Amino acid sequence: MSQIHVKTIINGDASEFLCAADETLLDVLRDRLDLTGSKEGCASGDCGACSVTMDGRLVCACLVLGAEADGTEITTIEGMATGENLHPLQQAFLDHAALQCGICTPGFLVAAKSLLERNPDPTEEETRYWLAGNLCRCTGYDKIVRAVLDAAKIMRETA
Amino acid sequence: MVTVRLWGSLAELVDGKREIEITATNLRELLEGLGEAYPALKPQISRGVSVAIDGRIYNDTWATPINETSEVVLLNRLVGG
Amino acid sequence: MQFQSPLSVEDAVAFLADDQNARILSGGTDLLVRLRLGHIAPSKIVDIKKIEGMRSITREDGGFRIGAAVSGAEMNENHDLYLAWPGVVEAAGLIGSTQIQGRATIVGNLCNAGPAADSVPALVAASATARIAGPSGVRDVLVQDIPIAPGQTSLKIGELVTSIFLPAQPVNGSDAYLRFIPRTEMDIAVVGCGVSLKLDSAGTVVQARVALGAVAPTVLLVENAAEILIGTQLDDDALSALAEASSSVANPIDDKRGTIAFRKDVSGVLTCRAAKIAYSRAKGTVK
Amino acid sequence: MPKDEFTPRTFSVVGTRPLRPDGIDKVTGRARYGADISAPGMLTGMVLRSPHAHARICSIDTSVAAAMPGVKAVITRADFPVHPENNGTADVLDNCMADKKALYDGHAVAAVAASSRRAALDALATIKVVYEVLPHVLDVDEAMKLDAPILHKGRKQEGVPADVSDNVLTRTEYGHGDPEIGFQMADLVIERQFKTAATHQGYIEPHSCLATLGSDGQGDLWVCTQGHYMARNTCAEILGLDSGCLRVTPSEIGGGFGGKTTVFLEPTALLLSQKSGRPVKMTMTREEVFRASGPTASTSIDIKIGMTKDGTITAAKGDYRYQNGAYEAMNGTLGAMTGFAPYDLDHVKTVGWDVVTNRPKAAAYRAPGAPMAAFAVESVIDELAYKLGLDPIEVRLKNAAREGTKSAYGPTYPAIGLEATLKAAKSHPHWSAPLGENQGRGVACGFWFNFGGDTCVSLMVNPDGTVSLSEGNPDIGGSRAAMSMMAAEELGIPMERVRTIIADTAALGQNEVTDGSRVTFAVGLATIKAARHAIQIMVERAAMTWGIDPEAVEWVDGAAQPAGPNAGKHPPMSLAEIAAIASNTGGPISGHFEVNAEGAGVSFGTHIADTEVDPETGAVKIIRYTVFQDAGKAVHPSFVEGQLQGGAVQGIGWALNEEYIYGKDGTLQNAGFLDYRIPVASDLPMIDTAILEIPNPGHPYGVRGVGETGIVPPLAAVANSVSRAAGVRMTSLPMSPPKVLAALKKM
Repeated sequence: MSQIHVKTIINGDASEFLCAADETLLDVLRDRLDLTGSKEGCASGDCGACSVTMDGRLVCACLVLGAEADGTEITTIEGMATGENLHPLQQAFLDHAALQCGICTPGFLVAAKSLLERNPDPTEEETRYWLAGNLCRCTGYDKIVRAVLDAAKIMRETA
Repeated sequence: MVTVRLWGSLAELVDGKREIEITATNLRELLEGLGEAYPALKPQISRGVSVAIDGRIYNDTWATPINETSEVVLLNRLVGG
Repeated sequence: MQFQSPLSVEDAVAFLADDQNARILSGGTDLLVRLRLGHIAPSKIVDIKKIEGMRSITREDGGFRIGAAVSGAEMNENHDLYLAWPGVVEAAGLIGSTQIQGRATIVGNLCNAGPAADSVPALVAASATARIAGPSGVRDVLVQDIPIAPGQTSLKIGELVTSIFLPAQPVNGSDAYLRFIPRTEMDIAVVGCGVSLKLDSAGTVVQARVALGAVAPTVLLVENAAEILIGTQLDDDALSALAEASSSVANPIDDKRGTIAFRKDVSGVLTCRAAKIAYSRAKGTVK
Repeated sequence: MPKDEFTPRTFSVVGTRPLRPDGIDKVTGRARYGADISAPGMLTGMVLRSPHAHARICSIDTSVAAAMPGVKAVITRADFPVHPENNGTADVLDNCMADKKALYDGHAVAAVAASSRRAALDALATIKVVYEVLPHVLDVDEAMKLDAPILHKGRKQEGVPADVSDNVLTRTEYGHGDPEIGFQMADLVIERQFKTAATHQGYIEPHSCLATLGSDGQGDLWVCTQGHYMARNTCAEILGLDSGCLRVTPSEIGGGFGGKTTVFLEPTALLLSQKSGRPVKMTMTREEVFRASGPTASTSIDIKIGMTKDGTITAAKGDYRYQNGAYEAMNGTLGAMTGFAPYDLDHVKTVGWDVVTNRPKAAAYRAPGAPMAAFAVESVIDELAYKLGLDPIEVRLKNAAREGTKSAYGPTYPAIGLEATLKAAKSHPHWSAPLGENQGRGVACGFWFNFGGDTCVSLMVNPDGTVSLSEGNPDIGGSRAAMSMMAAEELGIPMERVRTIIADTAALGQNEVTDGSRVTFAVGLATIKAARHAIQIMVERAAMTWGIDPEAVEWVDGAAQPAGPNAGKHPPMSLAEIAAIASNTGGPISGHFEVNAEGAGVSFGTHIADTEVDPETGAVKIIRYTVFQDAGKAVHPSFVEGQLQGGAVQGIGWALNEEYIYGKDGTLQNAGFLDYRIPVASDLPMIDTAILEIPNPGHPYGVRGVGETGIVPPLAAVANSVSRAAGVRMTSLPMSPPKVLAALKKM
């Protein structure tokens, strides 16, 4: 099977890789580029643990082929903090104890960031529906939703 | 002598006795004494039991003291998640 | 397996005609799942997203032409489209999570030919047509004629759907789509219902189309819905007759998602609820 | 008599809400879970699984696979070197790799290690297994019948009667008094049968490990597990290795809930590594997780309770029939022990049955066996209260177990917190809030034992006055933070000065699995004792420095200071000061503590659920939910709240939509998150919590385990709420919309 040459920008850095036609973007991120922050919880788009943005659009990396990433811009959890400065959402997740085991956390953060970029002042209901594709089995979502709403408030106040 | 309370299906193995008496001052003596005095209980004891002593549950610690007035209850060996 | 991303419809048709084991990739939200589970082993993946027009929504004859690679999220962000066909947009918007919405397309939803596809009853109620390109040229067919059995379409070898056309929404016309799922999100429809209505200026129904999903091998048009609704203002008698008609036309199966009895009952319930929403939208009381 | 450990005190660190020390790694994606690590030369291991629910394995031909390019090892059960003597371990091995029979859809029959996932998949496709398909049985009541297909012969334990099939492995009876006398005294007796479906723990991280094993028996295993010592001991026993030669390092763990208290892939990965001479990584797909790991029991339960007009329970009987999948487990026994545990009963008898069926081997799931029992018992109590026109909380208060109550499973309770949770629920605004149309309110209690077990902690005082703490239990919900807090509290230094790590199996002695809500209790106890050990050494060093007797030195606010006027006048020596001169006063300072922490306190909770039922579709919406639970002492209240919220939501999922669905052929129909419907964010309201603190006498700070009890009441609380909203008693879980609508139509 011949490999496909793909050029992308990942977290702001130009990135090139070779991949097979059936490799997903998630496979590429985790196994070829060592970006293991995106998690594989289901490989079917049902859990959201591999959430990334592709050209600004929230997607599951497990449902994108590596080859499709050619010419796109990808952002993963690894691109969320700026140096040692956490994104307000990351800080809010810590402040609210919005994670227990933490496996779903990268996906929630990427998805929540995408929400706040489109809707800086979401209601609780809007937040819950936006995040319905991100499964968490530890928290019951309570503290996650509170953290997102609180981060939104902080971001509005400091914007 | 210590009075040991058995669960229902264990009692069936010792002629229906729900309580049996045994000489023991700690958990080790209790478990060994039970097996010797009542061989029918041995298979369950070797599979494992928990012992409630005065309302608290013990599994293994041989030296756990037992008084004559202690309430001693045999339980299935407990597991958790 | 090969990966191709043609830049023209002609090239895409050529790839597909050339290789019967080729698969079209648009949003990929079904294709990649089946690929991963080993349910399919295509020899070629043809990504159509780089073909011009595939990712755009354009006005045409007062209606809308929606490219085959337009995602649910992109439909939802098109305000004019939503105003004209809120039911279709909402149906597309119900397919999967926010993440799925970023990729999934109504053409993919249609061409997978799943009985429970959310957008299909809404498109059928809206009298939408699909434009098909193939080795022998381009043709337009009604959406309801595309799925012929679970997983099977009327498309011929080498053909692909390049766009969906939603006709102009008449004055005093609107639509609605509702589905039933056990959770609030992330499920496949147990019953889906699309309703499209046109009223006269007095609020009396003059045109009606009702379609059901997930209650038969393919999307069902409730044939006598028009007969029941036309001439009424959706009074209680009309609604109960509609519910009855909808429940009796439903021909579902028992499976992991619901029982026959449940699906028949809920078909009637959802049809009435969707009809009421479409009615108030058409009357202009709800936008 | 066990001695009380608890002494009342004020806390400066315990009870606060500091940020978790592993937090930044987890919010930046740096934290390394099971599948996040690679090794040079690593192969991918994959498993071939039975497509049949029950089949004799006639032959397995792996020759084509073994010869394929990129394939470095192929194994079947014949390659496993030993047959473990211990029945439990033999079952674990058989579950990891089938022997003569495949016992469920998804049972492993062969495995390969290859240079890529694709090569491994292609190799699996060439393995030819000849099966003789046998009749299968999935339902517990069916499996108990004498003419049922039999999974194992000769495993019936003493006490199991002859009139049930060999699938029944155990029958256990608990109780006291004579229920038949008690029922005579009742004004109303209700007897009902209940059913619950099998559910899965649903952790988001699939099982994963990376194994290296040499021909000399020296090995390393990186694995996501609730117990790396368990993984080491089990793998060593299965593979005939010296456990000391196998070092197991736990990854960060992406959820477990009991499902990661055993091994599935690990022995196979080690064996593949040994055969191939290369590191082997194995990760389950989500489909494999559902088909081959951890569900809990499905059940069929009969409950009969008698009550007088004033709400006194006069007698109670329960028959708890649980299927545990293809191997022995004790969920039914635990159901029989826990169902009536919240109540003070004169006449009670419960029988538990543990039965095997052609389903995956049940793994523990958060308070194993208890939620289903509570669903059945609490439903009947609710119905009695409803029919007698009594307040359901008052009825429970009237019958509540308290200190001195002889429990339904035998022992007499010490101080317990059930009454406190009921009183808190009764006075909470939720209980008196108005309800709307089609809405109902349900309440239920729950009980769980909690455990302790083998525990080791080492606490090192570093030269700069910081502290390194090693513990041996994977951190599943913030336990590193809790340990740092307890060590800091005891040492009198800021929490940030204590860093806790999870040590590998070679760095610390044996530790029991992270289960039974034991970690904050048992590891906390050992942490406090290890800190006290270090303090004792630091006191000696200060005494030596001052030239006084160690008995004349005490530890106050993080410093040694002379105790009393006779000790002489010396300025206090802080921990950092003592640490700085450790080399001069005898060498490095560390404390440690090893214990089998037994005598953990039992735990109770009460939940209130409000639901709204759509009368036309049977859809149920959770409107409001509040949890009341006794935590003994909440070390980090946010994490305790998180445990209560998470437990409640898992229970809500169990109550409403989660279930293992099988086809007629015995194959699992919903092995994925699409159709195995765990609650999503939009399904739920906020989950309110009220933490009560009734100190556990068995812990120095009064800490009680909190992890499991939270899943016990919700099945019943939601069912009682739905039953009241719908006006019809729901007796079968999940209360999926088709079931609720069918019940409404029958009214």
